[in-house]
Amino acid sequence: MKDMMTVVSNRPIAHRIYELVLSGSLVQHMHIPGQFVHVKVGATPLLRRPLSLCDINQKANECTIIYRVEGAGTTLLSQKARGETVDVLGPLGNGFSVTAAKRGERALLVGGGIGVPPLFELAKQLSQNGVFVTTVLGFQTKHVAFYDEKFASFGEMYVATVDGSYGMKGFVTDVIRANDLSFDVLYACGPKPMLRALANDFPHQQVYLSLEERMGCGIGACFACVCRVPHSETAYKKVCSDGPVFRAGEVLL
Amino acid sequence: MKDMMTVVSNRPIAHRIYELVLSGSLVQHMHIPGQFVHVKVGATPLLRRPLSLCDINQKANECTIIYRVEGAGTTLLSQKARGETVDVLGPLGNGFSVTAAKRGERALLVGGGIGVPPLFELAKQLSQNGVFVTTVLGFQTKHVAFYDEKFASFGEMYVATVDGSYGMKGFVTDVIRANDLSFDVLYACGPKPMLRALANDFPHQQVYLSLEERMGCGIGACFACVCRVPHSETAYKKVCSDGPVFRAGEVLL
Amino acid sequence: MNRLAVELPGLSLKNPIMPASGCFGFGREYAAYYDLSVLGAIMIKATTLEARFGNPTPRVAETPSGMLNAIGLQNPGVDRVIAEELPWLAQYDVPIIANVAGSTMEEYVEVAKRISKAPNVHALELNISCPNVKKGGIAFGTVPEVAAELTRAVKEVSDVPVYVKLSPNVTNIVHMAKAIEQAGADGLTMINTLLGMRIDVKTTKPILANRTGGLSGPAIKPIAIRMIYEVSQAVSIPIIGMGGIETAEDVIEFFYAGARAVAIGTANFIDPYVCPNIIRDLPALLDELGVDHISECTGRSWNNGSTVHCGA
Amino acid sequence: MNRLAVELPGLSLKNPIMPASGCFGFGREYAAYYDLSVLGAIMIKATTLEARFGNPTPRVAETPSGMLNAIGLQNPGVDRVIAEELPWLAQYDVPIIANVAGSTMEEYVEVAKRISKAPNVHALELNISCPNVKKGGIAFGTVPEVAAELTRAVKEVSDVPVYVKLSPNVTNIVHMAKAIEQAGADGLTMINTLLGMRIDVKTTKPILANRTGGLSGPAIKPIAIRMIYEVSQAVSIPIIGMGGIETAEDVIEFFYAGARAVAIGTANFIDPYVCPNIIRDLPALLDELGVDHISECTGRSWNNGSTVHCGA
Ligand SMILES: Cc1cc2nc3c(=O)[nH]c(=O)nc-3n(C[C@H](O)[C@H](O)[C@H](O)COP(=O)(O)OP(=O)(O)OC[C@H]3O[C@@H](n4cnc5c(N)ncnc54)[C@H](O)[C@@H]3O)c2cc1C
Ligand SMILES: Cc1cc2nc3c(=O)[nH]c(=O)nc-3n(C[C@H](O)[C@H](O)[C@H](O)COP(=O)(O)OP(=O)(O)OC[C@H]3O[C@@H](n4cnc5c(N)ncnc54)[C@H](O)[C@@H]3O)c2cc1C
Ligand SMILES: Cc1cc2nc3c(=O)[nH]c(=O)nc-3n(C[C@H](O)[C@H](O)[C@H](O)COP(=O)(O)O)c2cc1C
Ligand SMILES: Cc1cc2nc3c(=O)[nH]c(=O)nc-3n(C[C@H](O)[C@H](O)[C@H](O)COP(=O)(O)O)c2cc1C
Ligand code: FES
Ligand code: FES
Repeated sequence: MKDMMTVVSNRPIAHRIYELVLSGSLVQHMHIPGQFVHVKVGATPLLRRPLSLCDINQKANECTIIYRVEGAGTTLLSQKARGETVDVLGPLGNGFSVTAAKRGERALLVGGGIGVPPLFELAKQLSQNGVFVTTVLGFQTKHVAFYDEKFASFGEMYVATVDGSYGMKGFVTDVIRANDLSFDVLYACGPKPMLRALANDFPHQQVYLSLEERMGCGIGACFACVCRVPHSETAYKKVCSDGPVFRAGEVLL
Repeated sequence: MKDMMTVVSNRPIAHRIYELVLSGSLVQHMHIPGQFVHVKVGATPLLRRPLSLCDINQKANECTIIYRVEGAGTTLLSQKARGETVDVLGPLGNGFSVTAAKRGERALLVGGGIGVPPLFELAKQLSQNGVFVTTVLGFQTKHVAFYDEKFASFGEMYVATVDGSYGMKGFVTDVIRANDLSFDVLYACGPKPMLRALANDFPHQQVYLSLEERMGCGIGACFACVCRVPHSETAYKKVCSDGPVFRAGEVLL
Repeated sequence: MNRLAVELPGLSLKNPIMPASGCFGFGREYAAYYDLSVLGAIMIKATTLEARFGNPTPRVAETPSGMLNAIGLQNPGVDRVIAEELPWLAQYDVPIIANVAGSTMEEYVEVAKRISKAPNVHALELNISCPNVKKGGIAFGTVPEVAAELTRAVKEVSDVPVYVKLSPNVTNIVHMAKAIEQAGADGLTMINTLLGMRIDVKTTKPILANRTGGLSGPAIKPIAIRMIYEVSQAVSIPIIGMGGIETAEDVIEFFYAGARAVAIGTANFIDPYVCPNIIRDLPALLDELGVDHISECTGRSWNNGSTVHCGA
Repeated sequence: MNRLAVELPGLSLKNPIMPASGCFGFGREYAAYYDLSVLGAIMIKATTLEARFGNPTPRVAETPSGMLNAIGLQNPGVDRVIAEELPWLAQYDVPIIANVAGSTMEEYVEVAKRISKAPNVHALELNISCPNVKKGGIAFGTVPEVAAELTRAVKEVSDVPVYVKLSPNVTNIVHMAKAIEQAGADGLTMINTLLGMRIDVKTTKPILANRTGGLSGPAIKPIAIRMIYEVSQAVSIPIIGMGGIETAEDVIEFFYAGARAVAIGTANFIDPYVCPNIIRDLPALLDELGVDHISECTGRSWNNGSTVHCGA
């Protein structure tokens, strides 16, 4: 599905991190945390930009996206004012399996940097289902941290920063070890080294990982975003349509 | 000179014709009717667009441009709202010789279609100098006509439309003939066939013609906009920097 | 009268709009967006003899008004395409043009032989931009004799007309086209991508894992138009044009240059509805231009003089 | 230490930024905007033996992220350039690279001989994209032997180092570059424009009076980067890179690909201050990248493996 959505608000919430609220009927099709939208920001740049759904509000017909200003596309996006429109294709991809964690079970949500946003809608839905949510957020430094308080409202919340300016100094895996965090299901989104470390640390548990890859179409047609599958020379999965969320072990990281 | 100018207003005044008022310190350098500005409308399209100065208001620090929505550049320009900025290079080129017409003399101003705008500032300055201004405006049809009343405030004003829907049916040259309009200096801007007809009809009088040509740089460096000069194989004038206004006979039309 | 219907060797098209090879997979993904039967034809993804995984990622990089890709011929191999993809596509009323690729002439021939027998494959498109592993990796499509030899060999085994897809990375596209025409090609498709590269200023590394890739999108449109203009006046076989088409106006520009049908690649990624939208927009545009039938547009800007340009 | 200073044959540049030939006239117009002495060098407009008027207008057309030009070598002829333009430029502390063009080898040689004696001309740039009227109009720059012969002939008469400007409209840019290096060129400049065309949908006519023209601007940047990347690893003479540069980041991308200096063409039309702005921005960018001297950037992304791409 493709539609023009209207900017409700678009504001910085941390250094170079923006929170964008969009409104439009497309929201009625958005249900699954970890899905993403493919956004055409303007006449230029040419390609769409994949951005995860961070919060879905069906009642208000609004969804929230959090993005970091990186290059041409996100810079332009950051200049969009209330009332302007953006061209949105989505929701796309296979998101997190919310039902993998049952009522009364413990879910550990691990987000690194700009991988944090999709975990928010996930935390919301898990909480609603009576799952106990613990969150570990990793950032480079304090002034790029965001949504920590929002996650704290769902349960325990830990922060790690690389420079120690906020929370524990180190990586999310250090936090998990130091606090001996255990879980029934682990959900993670963030840089590949983080995902690899988590998959290695918990080889026998249910682990869901959300991947990133440069995309062309975003819908499975161009084969830009493939990743390899274990034990095969030619088998593959597409991050855009088979993912972005995979079970650990399902694809090679 | 190059500067960001701010949109004061931008509104349709006839079918696909917009009146854009810009404000900025660049206005202090704008003096001569027939000069143009070279406008970069946004990140795309790549090239600047040449647009004539239509009205210069030094006191208010504002200038007016009238443009017809043609292609990508002018379409984008038409979407600019109050408060937005456009990147303006200018004023450029050599405009109309206002002093060619002396106090008490008669100037005939002939504009065709989107060639009308630069005549407005010219009419204003001539009037201020005590020159009697007669205007002949030619349009395709009634609903693309504009600024007719404004010109009428300076003196006699005639309109010709190709389909006869407004004013006399025919061309500006028909109006001039029918009304036996005479003048000391003729100033014209419009499509080449119109300019050619005027140059032919008044070979022995002072005639100033403003030309159009596709431009690269707009400042004389790229040689995109040259026109030939009589009696030479290699001599040339550049529309952007030697013109856009030339004496009839100075260049080959 | 269908103002958009076009007849080409092997192809009775209800309209001249088709997705370009590699930009539409085997159609499954776009079928979720619209009924594929509205399309004039579908050029399916390049098929090789064996399944291939293709290149490591990143496989795409953005450029001003364009993109680079280095997918690397990922495909399930000809037999699975015949067994799984083509039968699935057969539910739609749309002719298939099968894009054939390989690393050796033998591979092309074998793929062509097999895939040309599939009932809904109405034509082949030879992707000769591939490097010839037996000739030091020089692309088949850059040496006229090699391209001609390949064309002849494929023609011999193909049950359907053969279109050859020209690479723009050549000094003289007209020489290539003529050699291929003389070798018996039924038509040409052009242009494939231009070789390009981007480097990440932060990492100092090329953005594509493969380093170089193929440039497509609006950026290459003027090059495609120029080449089609030149080739269409030098050969008498039909041309399916492509390279940066986004709108119905672009389609007409390609027809004026000499194309008889067009394919749309990169634009599908930007708007999955681009093909049906163009098909929808064309009749009104023909009205505006005062043209009864789109075929009348082919070659309207032809001119017999030759052009000369000096980069200055 | 001047972090931007670069040494090239014949050229001691205070910085590696220079306007590209044909995009800066003979400097007069831009001198109204800034002091030309800030520039590393100036590549002046192509000069032929006799004065030329060039092509009819329209001479430019816009394309997605690019433009086509068909100026047609308009210039006042070498003697007037020497008598009027070069002495005027001598008031600035900036070395001049004279762009030499012609329709025959003899013309190139004669222009080179004369203009290389001008005191502020520190190097020549041979514009070999011009059609050779004695060889059926085939451009000098598309046949390695012809380009090499021309290079040798010009080297023989030139008082200053000779850079040869490569045309990108060739199948194998590395072959061209090597042939020209072997013929004794002191350096290469690349790339010239790609041949392109646009057609006006309303009129059915090509927009350029000359029909085809040269494509420049950001659209061609990925092609320039790819070619410089390939050539710089195959030859040992220095390369001045160009093609779509707009920002300091673009400059670094060209250096990483293998350029030792760069020229800026089309971007001057969009922002007359682009060259001084880039010169201003470079030091901060070098800081960000942790680079002391810009020369260290040359070839940072080189990799010995050869690349292969299949348009798919
Ligand atoms: C499934 C998915 C979900 C994502 N969700 C978010 C999110 O919620 N918030 C957020 O800030 N970022 C997210 N990203 C990353 C985001 O897509 C990029 O930061 C963004 O595309 C950069 O665009 P740009 O124009 O600013 O940068 P540029 O560097 O100018 O982009 C150039 C090209 O590279 C691509 N690109 C650059 N970085 C990335 C990247 N990390 N991943 C994929 N493509 C990239 C762009 O899409 C574009 O095609 C997500 C990526 C994926 C694949
Ligand atoms: C000195 C001068 C003064 C002008 N003054 C005015 C004015 O006051 N009001 C007005 O409406 N128009 C004026 N024009 C014409 C105006 O520049 C074009 O209509 C405009 O550039 C079209 O841009 P576009 O992107 O809408 O059209 P497109 O067709 O998309 O433009 C594509 C390219 O062609 C060029 N182009 C297209 N038409 C023309 C044209 N007629 N003249 C020059 N270049 C053209 C554009 O600049 C651009 O580079 C003037 C032109 C010149 C040369
Ligand atoms: C991601 C991608 C994959 C492609 N794969 C193929 C392919 O498999 N076979 C082929 O002949 N061309 C392939 N092409 C080239 C296109 O079919 C087309 O010729 C080219 O992209 C120009 O058209 P466009 O500018 O509309 O994309 C591919 C292009 C892209 C962008
Ligand atoms: C209007 C124009 C005129 C040009 N004239 C010349 C020329 O006289 N000689 C030459 O070697 N190159 C000429 N070029 C090519 C440029 O020098 C440069 O190689 C090319 O435009 C690519 O750089 P760019 O993308 O930065 O413009 C010209 C380019 C343009 C746009
Ligand atoms: S982005 Fe095209 S297949 Fe995933
Ligand atoms: S537009 Fe460049 S010289 Fe006139």
